[in-house]
Amino acid sequence: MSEGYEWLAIIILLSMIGGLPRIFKGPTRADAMLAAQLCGTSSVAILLLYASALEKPFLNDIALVFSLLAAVATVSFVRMTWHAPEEVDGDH
Amino acid sequence: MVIIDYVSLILAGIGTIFFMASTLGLLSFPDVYSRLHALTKADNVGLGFIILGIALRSQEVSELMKLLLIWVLAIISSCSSCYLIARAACRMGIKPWKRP
Amino acid sequence: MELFKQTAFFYSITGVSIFCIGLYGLIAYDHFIRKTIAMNIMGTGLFLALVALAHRGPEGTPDPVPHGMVLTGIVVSVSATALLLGMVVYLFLETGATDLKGLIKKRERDK
Amino acid sequence: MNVSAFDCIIAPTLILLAWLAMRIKDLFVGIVLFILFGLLTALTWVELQAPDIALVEAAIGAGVVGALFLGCLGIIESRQGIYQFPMERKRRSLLWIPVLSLAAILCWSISQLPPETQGLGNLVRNSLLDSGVTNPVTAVILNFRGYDTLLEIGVLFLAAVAIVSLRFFEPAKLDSRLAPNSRVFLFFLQLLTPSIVLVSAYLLWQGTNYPGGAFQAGAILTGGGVLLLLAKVSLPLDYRNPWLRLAVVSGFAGFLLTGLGMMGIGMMFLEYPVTYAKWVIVLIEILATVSSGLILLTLFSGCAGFLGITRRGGDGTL
Repeated sequence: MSEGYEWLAIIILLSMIGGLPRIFKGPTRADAMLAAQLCGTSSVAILLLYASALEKPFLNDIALVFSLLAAVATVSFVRMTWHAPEEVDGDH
Repeated sequence: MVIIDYVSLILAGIGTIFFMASTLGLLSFPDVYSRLHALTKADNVGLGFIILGIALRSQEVSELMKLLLIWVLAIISSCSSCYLIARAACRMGIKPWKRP
Repeated sequence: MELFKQTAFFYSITGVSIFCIGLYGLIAYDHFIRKTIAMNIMGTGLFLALVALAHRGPEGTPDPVPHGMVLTGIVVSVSATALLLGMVVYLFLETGATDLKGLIKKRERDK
Repeated sequence: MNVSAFDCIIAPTLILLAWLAMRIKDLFVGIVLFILFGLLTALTWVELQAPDIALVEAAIGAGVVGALFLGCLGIIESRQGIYQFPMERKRRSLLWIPVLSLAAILCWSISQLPPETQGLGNLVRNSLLDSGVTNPVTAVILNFRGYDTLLEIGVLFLAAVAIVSLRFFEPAKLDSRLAPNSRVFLFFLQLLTPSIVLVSAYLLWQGTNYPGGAFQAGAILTGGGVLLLLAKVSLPLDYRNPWLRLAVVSGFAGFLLTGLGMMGIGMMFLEYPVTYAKWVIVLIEILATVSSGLILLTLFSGCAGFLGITRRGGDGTL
């Protein structure tokens, strides 16, 4: 039973790694930040699945901290680091 | 109990599918705004399904409340940070993509 | 090779690789912020090796003493990072330089 | 224990992220990659059965460290323009030789280690019964390695002193640098700030039974403080105020004075009476939480320009 959860966690980890190319491709800095945010959510999901699979409830606390502080990096990016004009076209 | 275990695994599997769809959207959508849209699917629906699946198996009320808190926090932080990104993108003059 | 299928040795080799990448970056790149990132990466590699090697206890129970050391180490590395970045900002505001070459150039200009 | 599929995915990704964070041209992308590196490191700690380290890494890596780097980069770029990457690869290609040989020596010496060892684990578990707390790592930190923890809070305190002595004294004037707040952001903060305080108190209390404790709780508080600063809420970060200085020093001083007091009643430095050990530890942890949260917030404000540099006759702007 618990192996099912571990495999789901591995699939989520793989899809999180699959999102990494967006960081390099850009085109804007916000896209890189979006990929980082997706990774944050994915790690919350991975931790929850692991907590359930291994029956270690304190892993939920780590997930709680992650989801609590998920916004800090994004907000500090938007408010402090995204100011310069960039190429604004999408990559279609 | 066995049926509940299977239902929980299936729900977590649906959540995982949403995560994969979100990655796909992040990679293939044409501009920031549509990628934001793809991202929030993982945050709200994907994580929601996974938490629903896990919550079915939890034994204590306190664990249940903690899981609910995690989901609510993930939703509010994803929606407000996505709003902030979209607003900043709009101010910087990034035009939404239109079908050519 | 059989040894490296054990989690402890697998992750300690990973930690060594990360440490060496960080060391390379610390020496090879000029920008102070990148040097700071490199220092952090070095530290993480070190912690990884330490915790992985603590994993060799009997019945797979990890040794709590290296864990405590790593917790302290993380605090120290965060303080060091923050202090370095503060000094980078200060130096930049005073001289306009973000790397050693810029500082040297600025000094030559001032002479 | 043998390597699992999870390990085989996460370890190469860690190496790749570290490598790319060094090599990538845009420094901003390097910082984002470093944030992701921290995220994956937290997952690795979980895999290595070190949930307490994972908690610290989550609290630090998700909140403070990313904000530190992004704030510092923000200041530099707003004055200098987008940073261009000057690197001469030709001159430094020989650097690989010493680095690779160091790696080889380290790998060789690791392979010589015995595959199983007693460590200090048993010693800790045996004396755990005398120490008043049930979680091995917290016990290690607060009883057996009280000296290290003292030094840890001392290091944080020294970092704060160093930052403040760069003349980061008073809150900077920010109106021109930060965009006006949106109502969504303010509403988000109204929801999030109470949860941050709640979770911080919860982790502090859990610290005596489960992994968690003062520094984690303080780091989470700092995350909330960073968000409040970014929303232009004026926090009392004026270092001319003696109460702030007292609060910053309280964690270190509380630790030191308790230890000295115990020496005064005839015990060892940093040894606690068995019956009161838990309450003394909780009290010290509360002081340490508040002061480490404030110190980390000071460090962030110094790096990201929320504390202005006071020059002679200057006006505190940055």
